[in-house]
Amino acid sequence: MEQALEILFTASFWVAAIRIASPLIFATMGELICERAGVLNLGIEGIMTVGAFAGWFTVYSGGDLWTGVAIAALAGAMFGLLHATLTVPLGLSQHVVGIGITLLATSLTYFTYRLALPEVTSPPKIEPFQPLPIPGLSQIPVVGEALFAQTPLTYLAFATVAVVAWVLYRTPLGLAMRAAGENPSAVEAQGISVTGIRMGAVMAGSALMAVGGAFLTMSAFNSFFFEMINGRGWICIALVVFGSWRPGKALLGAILFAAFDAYQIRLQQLSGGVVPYQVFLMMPYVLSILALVLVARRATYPKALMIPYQKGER
Amino acid sequence: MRLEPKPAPSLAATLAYPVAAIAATLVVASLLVLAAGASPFSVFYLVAKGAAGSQFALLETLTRATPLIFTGLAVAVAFRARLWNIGAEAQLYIGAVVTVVLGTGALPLPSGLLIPIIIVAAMAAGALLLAGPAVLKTRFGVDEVVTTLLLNFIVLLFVSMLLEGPLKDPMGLGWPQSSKVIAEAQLPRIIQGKRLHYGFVLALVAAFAMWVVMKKTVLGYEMRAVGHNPEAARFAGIPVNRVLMKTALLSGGLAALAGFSEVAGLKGNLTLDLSPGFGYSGIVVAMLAMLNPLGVVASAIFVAGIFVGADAMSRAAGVPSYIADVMVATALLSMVTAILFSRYRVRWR
Amino acid sequence: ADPIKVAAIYTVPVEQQWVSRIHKAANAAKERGDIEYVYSENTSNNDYERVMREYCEAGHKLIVGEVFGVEEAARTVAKDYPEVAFLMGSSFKPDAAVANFSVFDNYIQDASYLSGIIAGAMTKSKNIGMVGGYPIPEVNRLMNAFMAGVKESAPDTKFQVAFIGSWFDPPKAKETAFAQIDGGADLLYAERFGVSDAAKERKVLAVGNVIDTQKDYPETVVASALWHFEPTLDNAIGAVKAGSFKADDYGVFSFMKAGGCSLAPLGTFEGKVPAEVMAKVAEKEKAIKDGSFMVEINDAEPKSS
Amino acid sequence: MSYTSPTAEPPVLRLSGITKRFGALTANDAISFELNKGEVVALLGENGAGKTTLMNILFGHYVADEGSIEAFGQTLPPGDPKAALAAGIGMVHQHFTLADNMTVLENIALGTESLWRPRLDRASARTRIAKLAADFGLAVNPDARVGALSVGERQRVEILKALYRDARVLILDEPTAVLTPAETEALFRTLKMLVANGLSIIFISHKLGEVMAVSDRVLVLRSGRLAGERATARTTRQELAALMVGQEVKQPAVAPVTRGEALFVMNDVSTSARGAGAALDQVSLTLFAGEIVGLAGVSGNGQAALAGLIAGAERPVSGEMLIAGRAVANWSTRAALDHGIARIPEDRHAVGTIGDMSVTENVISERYRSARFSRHGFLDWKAARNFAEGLIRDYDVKCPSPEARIRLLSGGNMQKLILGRALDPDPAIVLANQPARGLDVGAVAYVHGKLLEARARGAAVLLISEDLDEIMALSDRILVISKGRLSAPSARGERTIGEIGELMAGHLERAA
Ligand SMILES: Nc1ncnc2c1ncn2[C@@H]1O[C@H](COP(=O)(O)OP(=O)(O)OP(=O)(O)O)[C@@H](O)[C@H]1O
Ligand SMILES: Nc1ncnc2c1ncn2[C@@H]1O[C@H](COP(=O)(O)OP(=O)(O)OP(=O)(O)O)[C@@H](O)[C@H]1O
Ligand SMILES: [Mg+2]
Ligand SMILES: [Mg+2]
Repeated sequence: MEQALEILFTASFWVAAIRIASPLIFATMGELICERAGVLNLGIEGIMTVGAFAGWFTVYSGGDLWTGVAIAALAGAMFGLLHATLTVPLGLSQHVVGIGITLLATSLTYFTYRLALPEVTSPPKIEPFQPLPIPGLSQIPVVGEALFAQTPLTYLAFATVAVVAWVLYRTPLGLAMRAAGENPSAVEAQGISVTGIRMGAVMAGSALMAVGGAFLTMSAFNSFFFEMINGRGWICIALVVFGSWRPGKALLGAILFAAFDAYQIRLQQLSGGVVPYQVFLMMPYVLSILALVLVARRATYPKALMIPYQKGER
Repeated sequence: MRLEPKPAPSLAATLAYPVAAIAATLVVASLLVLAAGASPFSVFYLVAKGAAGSQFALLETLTRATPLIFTGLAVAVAFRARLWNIGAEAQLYIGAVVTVVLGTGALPLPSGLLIPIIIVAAMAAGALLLAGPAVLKTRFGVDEVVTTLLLNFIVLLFVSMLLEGPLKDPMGLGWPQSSKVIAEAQLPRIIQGKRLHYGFVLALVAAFAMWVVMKKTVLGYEMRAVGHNPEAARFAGIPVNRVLMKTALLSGGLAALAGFSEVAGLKGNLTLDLSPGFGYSGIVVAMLAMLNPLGVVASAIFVAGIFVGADAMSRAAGVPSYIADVMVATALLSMVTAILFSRYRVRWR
Repeated sequence: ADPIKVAAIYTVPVEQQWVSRIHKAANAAKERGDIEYVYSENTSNNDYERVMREYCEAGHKLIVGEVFGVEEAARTVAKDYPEVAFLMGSSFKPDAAVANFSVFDNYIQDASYLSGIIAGAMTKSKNIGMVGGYPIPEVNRLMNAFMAGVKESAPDTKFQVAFIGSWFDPPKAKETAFAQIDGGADLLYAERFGVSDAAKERKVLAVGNVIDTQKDYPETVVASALWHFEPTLDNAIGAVKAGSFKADDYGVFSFMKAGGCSLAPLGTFEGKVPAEVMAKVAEKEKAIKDGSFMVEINDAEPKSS
Repeated sequence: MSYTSPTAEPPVLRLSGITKRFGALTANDAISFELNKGEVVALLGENGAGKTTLMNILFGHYVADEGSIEAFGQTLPPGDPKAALAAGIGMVHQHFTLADNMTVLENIALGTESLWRPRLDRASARTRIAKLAADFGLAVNPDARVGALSVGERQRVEILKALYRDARVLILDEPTAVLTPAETEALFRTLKMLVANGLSIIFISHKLGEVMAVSDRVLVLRSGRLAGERATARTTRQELAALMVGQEVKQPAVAPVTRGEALFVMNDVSTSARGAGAALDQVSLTLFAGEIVGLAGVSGNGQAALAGLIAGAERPVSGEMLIAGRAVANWSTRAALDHGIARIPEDRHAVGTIGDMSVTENVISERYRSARFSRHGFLDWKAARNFAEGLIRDYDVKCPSPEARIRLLSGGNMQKLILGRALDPDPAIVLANQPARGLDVGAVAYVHGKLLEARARGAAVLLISEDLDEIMALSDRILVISKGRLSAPSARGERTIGEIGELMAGHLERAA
């Protein structure tokens, strides 16, 4: 029993939690931006797949790591553009388009992968991002190791949260985005194009999702596998709700979820095989639902979420 | 840019747009085939042949459409009341679990009794599974998109646990699969030796029944009212929470039927890969049908046909089989766009 | 003679270790000109029967694949196409009633056992981590043989066993492996992609499985139990050519005796494994090959100790 | 002050031949007019005459099919609110365009700075808002969440939005429909100050008294066409009404009716506090057959709670409610209906109707379970359609067909349907919450006539309204609600408007 508690005080546990959280943070911020502007983006799982492949393949083909990240973001933005074109000016169902994009992005990625690498039996590897301890800070016990001895992409993830929060709450653009998610006619009446804001948000959000995917192939691991996103995108949708559509809370949610995950892995080793391993794998999901029940009452969701806006509609 | 409803869409336009959507899909597929270094010219022929070019192909399409009809109905019913059930996948698996629990010999009854019992029990289990998120929504305000989505993971892990534990087939040599259901619990095949089974007929019956419910009954009316404006519905004396609850039960039950039909009609037993995402595809099928239960049948057959045809085409043309899903996705997106354009006109100012 | 038309149907992409060995053997046979080879990957069990029939209709003479989960449907197809030969990965035994349907499986417990002997000698903490996808017989069997081998050279070794519930989530496998290293393991049994990477990063050792990854992890992978599908496939091709294909259990062609599995060359670890351990390995290998020693086939789910 | 006489300068706005069609309907038909500097022009017209449509075209929300607009001599590009704003046109929409979950400041500042600036300058925005608020008597707290504001405050925010952008032309679409008399007064004071500062104003209203009071000129729309133009000083209410409807509007006469038994009794009822409005605090009220009771009060003083309670949407936490002498149990909207209470809700869009469902589906929404419309769980669509057609005929509702989505109907026609739905089963008790809000003079007279008919039939009617004229005209007894408490009743004609105003301001004891 005390062993189970001790885990919580080890640095390696927190290092793992932050590492597991990093891709979720990117994608959660991406989804949050979309939803804040009023668009539910169910394409997230597919867009992460695209990002994972595009980033990795860029580096595999000789590009450097940051170029890979940029290409991943670009690829994500392109699928975001498709999503936005269909859901914003055309106002098609966000559910259908989202799931369609996930299917399209995933299968197109696999198809491309197979064309690009027809004869591999073991996926090729790249030289991924390496941990970059920040001098001084990384020496702080537990916290330093967890937060300041990660790869540059993890730092970027945290920086993303700060930037998203700043943009949303401190800039005119963020104001317009939030308003587009609350009451698009208020945005229109102030002379801003709702279509422009929403499309921009979906593209930017999708770019972030793709970087989240790229984290898996370029930082957490070093090669691309089919199905490797493995539901992480769907988790991010839950994290946005859990975070009440706020960047800070969503970050907390991502870390919490990742901590559950890191914890269940470690508990699994302690259980001596008595408890079925599935019980541990379920833990993060079950706890997420419980956490949602606790926060749901207070959450104020964007009022215009999932409601397409048509100018001149009665 | 804005959209303006067309006063009365002509029949020609109504037909032209879907045709254009299919053409667009074929163009995309041809480009991909070309990229793969194969000849794109016979793509259309190969897809059509694979989907409906023979009795075998046609029956395969209908076989694959069967679970999609059930999950499509489940989603259509739920979405009508704006209950965003993204968890048809989980409900499908629960239906399958109940089918093997009751159908593997626990109840030694004749077919005529056993199958109805299993159907009712499977539907009840699926219904209960969605009742959870529905209660969380109505009583605690928890977003059901998220709870139903998360339940998909939980249920799949739960099924995995059962298949490696109590439901594991003792004759399965350790493979995580359930025993086979007894003959009395199996749905017969419609044509001997072919895969199409009476689950398909059940799906048609369910679709018709749902059409009646939505169009003709008090419940259908209540569901639409709650979906369009819950506040006004509550004010008019419609028991909103109760309607949402009934909707959840109906929707969960329908999705569970997909699991029952796959096990009892097609597979015979339960494995962890019973469904290649039928629950998620159900959303697509339902929306393509604009939530109309009869339309669900057509759109399920359409989606299944594209997949089966494209899959066969990939083998015949010698290109990676992932093209099948690309085509389904392209067909879906271009079809919803086409439907839009057949009803609205784009004005550029 | 004309090359035989062979079609393979895999339920996972060809990168998956298990399938990659079949794919490799088929490609080799194709290179030799023995066969024409096409395949469908990532075919869900739902579509499996349809794809089998499509290939049969298309005139393929030998169908290779894996029918775990669709055993009965696959045999029905075989009955419908008696002139086509089926060589399928299966947990079941061949059935004389379906004379054109043979089975195989990755019975490489011999090699796993030998790799275990080396592992037992190389772990200093006497604590070994094992990360698997799902506890299916094909996985359990090798883990159990490996554990038996470890006990041979280090009887009091502790095992940490974890399953990640996915075939394709290397980041997750890697995290799990990290957790096991945190838990004291200094040697990992790499059933999944990702495990060796964790070992490499933390500078502990790993033992490979099914495929040889020594080149990718020269400092990390001590030994690997390799599966060679060539004997299985080549025998089947021969039988089809000779017209003598019948319901057989090709599982034995994965045994060490038949050349179906082997211990990978130690590579960079040549000379780093104590000589007396290697002597023991050689001795066991000989005993296995001459039939005087049988590695136990145990398909039960391995548990942490 | 640079006030100049209205005609001395070129017009600030010129609309030429504006035509707008929605399908077969021509909402605006070749409308042309000019607006001069420092002028208040009132736009009058029946519900659905096309007033809002015209203003939406002017502001760039809609694109006209024909015609053009010039502002300060420059032609406005069609369909571009940004250009309209830049040209100095500000608009206060009939349905407010505010984001409820954001603050006043955020709503005002939205879109006023370049989107690409790295920082929103809140401090200077706050200073500017404070100054504008002080200059024009538009007090609001810039950090308040808009959702928590009263309707009057929201309107001030809307006006501030326009002034913040230096609007030279202000369009107000039915600004007074939802205001209390005091708030209306304040608005008019503000408008005077604006005009004095050289702004031009287009003012839409159904209330002829207001039009006469504030405007310099009146434009009347009828069925999308400009039916007349008058200088306010040289016209009369009667003439305007006739121009609007095409005939004279007769206010229904209030015939004497003898009051019957007590149908609905509340004894010391309190409710729990919810939302913005006050809760009821030990309220006692009796409604008698054959009587209209008028409830006056400044909005937010408990009207919503009282209406919710009677409608069944809310439950009492203490006290008792008796209907026809019997205490009610399990109070709910359904129970209220079953007890014969007809409800005309305050918000016909959000609560009264289900916009995306058809007229037929809407008119049966309260009674679909009755034997008339359903049997064994199956709906009788034929009966429903007949019912809808009957209501459309009897209540003179203008709508394309019973199958049309009710969203497409004008406010007045929607209200008529709600009235028909509520009054058709001859209810014993009628709850009419702001029944004439936003309706044109003809429709108002119609609604009032129907309420009086119900009274004559022996129904007990509770009329909740912020329009004191309406209350004074119809009520047999008048009550005033303030901070969740009721004043003592006064009989018809017993108190003056001034006295009632006192009570509304919260001086219950003094006046009682
Ligand atoms: N977007 C639209 N689509 C279809 N019809 C519309 C649309 N907007 C307005 N209409 C119709 O145009 C006509 C004029 O409507 P408008 O809103 O301009 O009337 P109004 O004069 O402002 O009425 P009210 O006094 O009730 O506000 C109505 O019949 C209305 O139903
Ligand atoms: N205005 C209200 N004040 C207090 N509680 C309310 C109010 N409205 C609804 N509730 C509570 O919320 C629950 C759900 O109300 P609603 O009428 O929508 O559901 P229902 O399905 O009709 O349930 P029921 O059968 O209990 O009436 C009710 O059971 C009631 O306890
Ligand atoms: Mg109720
Ligand atoms: Mg209007």
